[in-house]
Amino acid sequence: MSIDTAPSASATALDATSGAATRRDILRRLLMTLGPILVALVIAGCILLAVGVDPLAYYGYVLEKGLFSPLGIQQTLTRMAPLLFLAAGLIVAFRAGMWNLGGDGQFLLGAVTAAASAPVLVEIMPAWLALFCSFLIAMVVAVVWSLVPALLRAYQGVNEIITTLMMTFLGTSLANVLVKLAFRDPGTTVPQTRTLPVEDRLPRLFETTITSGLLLGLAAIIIVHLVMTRTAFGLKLRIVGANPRAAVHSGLGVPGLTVAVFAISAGLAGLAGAVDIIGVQGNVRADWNPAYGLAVIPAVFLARMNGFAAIGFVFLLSVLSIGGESAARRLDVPNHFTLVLVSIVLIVLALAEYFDHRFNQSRKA
Amino acid sequence: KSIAILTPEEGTDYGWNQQGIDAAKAAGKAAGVEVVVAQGLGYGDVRPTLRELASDGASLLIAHASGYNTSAPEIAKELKVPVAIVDTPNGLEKGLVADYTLSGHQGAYLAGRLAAKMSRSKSVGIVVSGEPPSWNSQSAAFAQGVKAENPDVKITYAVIGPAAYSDAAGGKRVTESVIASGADIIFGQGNGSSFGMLQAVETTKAADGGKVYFIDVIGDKSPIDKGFLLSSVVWNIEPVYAAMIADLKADTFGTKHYTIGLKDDSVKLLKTAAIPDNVWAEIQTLREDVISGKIKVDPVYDAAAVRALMTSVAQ
Amino acid sequence: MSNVSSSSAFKPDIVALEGVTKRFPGIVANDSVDLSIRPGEVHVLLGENGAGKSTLIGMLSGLQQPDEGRILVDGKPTPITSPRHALALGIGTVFQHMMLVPTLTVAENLLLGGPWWQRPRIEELAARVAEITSTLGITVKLHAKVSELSLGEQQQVEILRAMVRNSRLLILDESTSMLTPKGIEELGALMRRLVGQGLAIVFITHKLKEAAAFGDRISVLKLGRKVGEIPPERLRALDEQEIISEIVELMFGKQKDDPEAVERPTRTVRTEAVPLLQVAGLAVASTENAPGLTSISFDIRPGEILGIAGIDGNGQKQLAEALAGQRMATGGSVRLEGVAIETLSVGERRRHGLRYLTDDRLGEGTVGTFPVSINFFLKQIGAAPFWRHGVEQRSEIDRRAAELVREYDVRTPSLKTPVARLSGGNIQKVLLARELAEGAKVVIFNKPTYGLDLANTLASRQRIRDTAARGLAVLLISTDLEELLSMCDRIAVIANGALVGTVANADDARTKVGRLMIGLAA
Amino acid sequence: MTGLFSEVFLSALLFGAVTAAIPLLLAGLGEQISEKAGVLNIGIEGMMLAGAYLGFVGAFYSGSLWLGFLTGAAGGAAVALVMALLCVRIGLNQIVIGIALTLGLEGLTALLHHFQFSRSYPRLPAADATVIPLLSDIPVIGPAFFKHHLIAYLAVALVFGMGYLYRRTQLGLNLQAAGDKPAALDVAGIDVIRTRTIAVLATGTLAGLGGAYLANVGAGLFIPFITNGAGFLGIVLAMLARGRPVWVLFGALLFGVCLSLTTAMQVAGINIPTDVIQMLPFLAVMIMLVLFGRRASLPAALGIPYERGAR
Ligand SMILES: Nc1ncnc2c1ncn2[C@@H]1O[C@H](COP(=O)(O)OP(=O)(O)OP(=O)(O)O)[C@@H](O)[C@H]1O
Ligand SMILES: Nc1ncnc2c1ncn2[C@@H]1O[C@H](COP(=O)(O)OP(=O)(O)OP(=O)(O)O)[C@@H](O)[C@H]1O
Ligand SMILES: [Mg+2]
Ligand SMILES: [Mg+2]
Repeated sequence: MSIDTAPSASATALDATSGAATRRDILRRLLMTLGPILVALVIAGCILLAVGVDPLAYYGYVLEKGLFSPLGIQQTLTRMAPLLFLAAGLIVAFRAGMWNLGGDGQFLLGAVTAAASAPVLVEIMPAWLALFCSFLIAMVVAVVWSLVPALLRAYQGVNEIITTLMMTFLGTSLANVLVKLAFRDPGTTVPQTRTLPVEDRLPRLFETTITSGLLLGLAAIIIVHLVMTRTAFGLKLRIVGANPRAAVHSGLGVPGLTVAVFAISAGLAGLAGAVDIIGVQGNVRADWNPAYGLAVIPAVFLARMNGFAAIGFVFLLSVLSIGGESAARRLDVPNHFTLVLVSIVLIVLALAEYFDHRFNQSRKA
Repeated sequence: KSIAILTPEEGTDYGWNQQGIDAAKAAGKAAGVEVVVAQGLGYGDVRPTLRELASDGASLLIAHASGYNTSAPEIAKELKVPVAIVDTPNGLEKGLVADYTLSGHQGAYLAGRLAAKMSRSKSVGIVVSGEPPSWNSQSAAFAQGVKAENPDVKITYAVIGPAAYSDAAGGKRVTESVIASGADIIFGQGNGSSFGMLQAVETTKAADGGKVYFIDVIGDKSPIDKGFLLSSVVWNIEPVYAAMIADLKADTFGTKHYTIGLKDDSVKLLKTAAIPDNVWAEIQTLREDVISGKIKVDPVYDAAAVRALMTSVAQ
Repeated sequence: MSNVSSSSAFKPDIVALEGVTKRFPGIVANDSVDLSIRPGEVHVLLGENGAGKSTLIGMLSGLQQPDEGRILVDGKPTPITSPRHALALGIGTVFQHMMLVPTLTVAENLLLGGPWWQRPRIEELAARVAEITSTLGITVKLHAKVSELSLGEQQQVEILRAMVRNSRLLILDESTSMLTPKGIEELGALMRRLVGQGLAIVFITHKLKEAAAFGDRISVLKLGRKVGEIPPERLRALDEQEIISEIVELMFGKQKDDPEAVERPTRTVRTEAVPLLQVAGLAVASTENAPGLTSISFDIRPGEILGIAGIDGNGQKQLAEALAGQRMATGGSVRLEGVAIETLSVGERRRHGLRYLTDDRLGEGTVGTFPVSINFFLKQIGAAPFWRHGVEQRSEIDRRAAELVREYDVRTPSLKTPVARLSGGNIQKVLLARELAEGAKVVIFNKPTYGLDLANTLASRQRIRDTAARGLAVLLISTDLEELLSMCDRIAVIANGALVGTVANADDARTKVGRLMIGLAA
Repeated sequence: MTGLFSEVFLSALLFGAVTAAIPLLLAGLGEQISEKAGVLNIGIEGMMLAGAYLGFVGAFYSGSLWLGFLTGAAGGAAVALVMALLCVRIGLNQIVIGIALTLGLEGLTALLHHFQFSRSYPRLPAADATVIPLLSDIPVIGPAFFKHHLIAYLAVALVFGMGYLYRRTQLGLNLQAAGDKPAALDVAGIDVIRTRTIAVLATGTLAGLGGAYLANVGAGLFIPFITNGAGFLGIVLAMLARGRPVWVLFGALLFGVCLSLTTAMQVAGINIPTDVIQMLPFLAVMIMLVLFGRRASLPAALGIPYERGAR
């Protein structure tokens, strides 16, 4: 009895058009998130026990060093900035039913061009203008990079999973080539771009080490959320995502919208690269690839492409990565354990969402 | 008080990370300071770890990876904690930033001489998994050593691929190709992938049907050797760290470059049973010449220059 | 509740339902339904959209399990746990929605379900199919990909599949909706032959005449409950008109004559009026799985309903899409109020007053997961007052949506309900509301009553008549000749992508159109 | 140049290309099965890692490569079982679970390696090759293509086996139906969930085998992150192949040849950064897509969990 709607492999089921959530709804959501995380911690704790590490001590450090110590929370918040931009870009793409899996390539190219341009520009113009221009350049480069998959999808119907994956392999190599051959800092033996002086980077918030990139990232994801849920443009994109044939039937310019989706999504990924470089790193080394996309993609799905929920999940990921690193060191667990922890958290959260959904269904019946 | 060392990978690689960690521990023990080890941090952003180690009271942060040489000085200035970084000779800052540009080029030169002496096929190979400066200088010096010993020995230089540090299969594949091109001694550099090179050497016969030998760098892999390890350019970083601690105490931190070399045995060639005693004796003589300056070995850090050198020496 | 079944049993039931109840979130789809299905009988199931017919079928074919009650097969209580189980019990179903794999050939679809390690035994199948088709009088292209077949052909394949599997009980859920009058007649004859061979058939339809003509026993569902059954003895005793009025009484609770036999109102179209829509020489290239159009020309005047008759798959959809701008025309002109619109986009044509009510409600007409309210405005996104400066005005949308729900009698739990959860008829009302909203000048209706129950069909037809009466030009595409005859001023016949003739809807229209459809001169 | 490129060297390069291609081939063939059946298996990198680790462990402790391939395949299948339970049985999001499994296996195998092998770095002896008589005597080609471990030939034979399976067996029809119109398969009496589960398990088995080949034959040892993105390449290969196993073979060989080309050019002294050469296969494919870009023929239900009777 299944009705064959929405032929695109899009996450239609997730897009029941965000209605106004009631307070109880939010509370339940929160519970449905914290509960599973607790379960995941118990499971991961068993692994820790198996290798002879006290899980309570481990989690104590994760919480302390990732969340509750002033230093830890600052680090966590700083790490969020690029992740938020990436998440924002993925939300646009996924809501519109386009699998932009090329975020890492777009991110790196944005990072490299920002790193190449910012140190030059700050010398010839006011810092704020220079940084603005660097952001712009990073964005434009990422957008241009996404044009190939966008146009192929829009006008040739070539599946974008393949093209974006390949463009990300290409982009990673190209970023390296650029660092090594085009933008290399002549002053160092290590192949890397010139370094943007610390004082020219994005200002830090108040007296902390938190980058103001965090605010930009928050702004980006909230704007994206509002545009996707509250505006005509966002609705058009969601229609393209949920039922492309309905979009054609309704007179939407699907090819144009497709290109726009890719441009926005890639542009935000490029900005993610720029905000990481201009806000924190200062330069790009050859072979640098943090591959943030791999963790952000599932987070965006778990957030059901809701911007606010995505902020929460990105925060969680940051806490785990900052606190996990610290805890691993203190307890002499290899740092790789953090990967296992993140994996278990993702799986248990996905399971919890499923059981929550089931429960609701049976309650209504 | 305490010092901390940060490494990108686990300190169990019989190489760069392990040598750094072991040396820091030894130097700390000698000086009576506690050593905090933060390993397996990857090549991403280590600012959080640097800040945390500093806030935990470390009075010296050793950022033991060229990838950390932007972030560590920044944290040093931000928190007024001394850091030591690698591969950045012009980054010194008194009391804050010290550089130790480690280069085993002197040792690699000797390794080249050794290889040229011992190669039956008069053909040797250099396999690297990437081209960071410290490896480049060794590749170049090795080639110079080979040519100085015997200009007729052919050198084959091959890079596995981008970001191939963990590409053990690539290491094996490329090494096998290089052996097929005639080499019977492989000078190999590459973290995880160097185990693939070692495996290739162990499982592939040279053109004459005999053994292929492997010359390693930085660490000492003899505990896991199966009889194919000819030598290694072993680095001992302990004197560097010891000097840093001393300078820290003497308030002269950040005023000098720390290096390693043949002179104090902080770079030395590993003697294995595979090296005949007469050859070893010749190498020891050459070692004296390098120390005394009779033989000059200049480090070449730039990848393009290394490649240029290879082509020019190959013809 | 009437239940006469037990008294007159000659043969034991193949399948019987006892007090079967099935609930879905927020709805009781079947409410303790009793049903007995006997060999040698065509058991017709009737009921409005959403009455629970397909749900009942779903339980018989193993797709769903009853929440309460039990199913007896050959008198033994047998939970039907899966479609495979149902097939093994000899229950073959032709579902309401197409159940063929479009990328496989007909033969491969027919073979689907065999032991996994085997080679598909095409030769064996071909022999078996030849045997069956010769008795049925149909032909199938065994080696054609299903995606290349017309909907009618696909339906034949599905019926054939149930036959190939040696079903004892054949279930046909709205299988006539895609067939031509001739095809329906043939299917009826086929059903007679099959029950003659001792099969049992369950036949679901919305057309009361078919029920009266083909049924041996008729059960009527309403809101999930069985509200009545007409046993064979009684059916044989009544003539068609009597049967229909009895059914209507069961379904709607009031006496009424054949509700479909509506007098064609004599509307007067001013023949001298300037045509609203002028189509000249319209051509569309054929594609892999769709016929093209060649030199289509017609005019429609204000207040006029032009019908397009023809066997399904002869270019009706292409015509509609080419007019609406969804399909590229390769030649010809389309003028709306004298303005050439053939180069305009879908949206621009709509702004000029052209409306297209698609026949594919879920596939392209709506976004199933979006709320009912938004689906009313899919074609007006960004327009005031529902959006201001691109920002959604939720209260404005809800206010207007509530109005439309009331005006068009859309039965929906709420404005927020995802539209796919509505029944087909109610989805159709949403589409009607959307297309007939302010600014319409020319409206194309493509099979507007396909799959709708009687009440919804009548309501939709009245809407269309009202539309024309308001002075709009209407193009009505339908495969249902009765529908066209009851509504149109003129009827054009389409065959192989070309209009083969146009007749005025006078007394002799039926024969003229019929002759055109089978390739004779009018 | 001729001196540089001796016969032995050329055949070693080609041999290396084939050795590098086999894991990609197995991964691509595996992914193809899942995708045909409508499951987008993003977790294949994790399955390969599990296969690489367990394959190595099996071969190392038993001393038998064949046992290693067995344990490797079983390891991949075990991860696939988790994926099948979560994504096929209960319909969780395939991308979330796929990525989570990849991350988890990366961490887990690195962790196990740390505790188990990080002091000893054990290595296997050379894999014994099955030499094909006559063919292996052909100059250059012979040693390059006809002196591999038996499992490599089996992998290539599998290409044709899969082709036969897809086009000539009921199971092939079932797989295609499960990807294109699962409901139709269901009402034909074939359990969609079971069909997809089988497909995912087959994917895991092949990916695990590919990982084991990579570790045991390709590298002769296991180190963390050894697969280095081979699984993602497998996904790309499977999608580009549009359901045709032969194209996976061609694609895998193209990538393998490009890797060897890197070495060849360096040895020839052609001074191009390895990054540029690595871009070649992707560039070639992208250019082909731009020039001949055809509608992708991915299964209609790819990525959509099947639930009987859902609407
Ligand atoms: N899978 C399902 N989930 C939820 N509700 C369902 C499902 N299937 C059917 N329903 C509901 O059950 C009721 C009966 O639907 P059913 O399809 O049986 O009606 P029907 O009599 O076949 O209608 P039609 O004449 O339009 O085919 C409807 O209200 C429908 O909304
Ligand atoms: N997923 C669902 N959840 C809840 N209710 C549903 C769902 N799907 C269908 N329904 C309900 O089922 C009823 C009938 O739906 P259905 O699609 O079967 O209509 P239908 O009678 O088959 O229409 P048609 O004859 O036009 O196909 C509707 O009232 C609708 O509310
Ligand atoms: Mg129905
Ligand atoms: Mg229905």
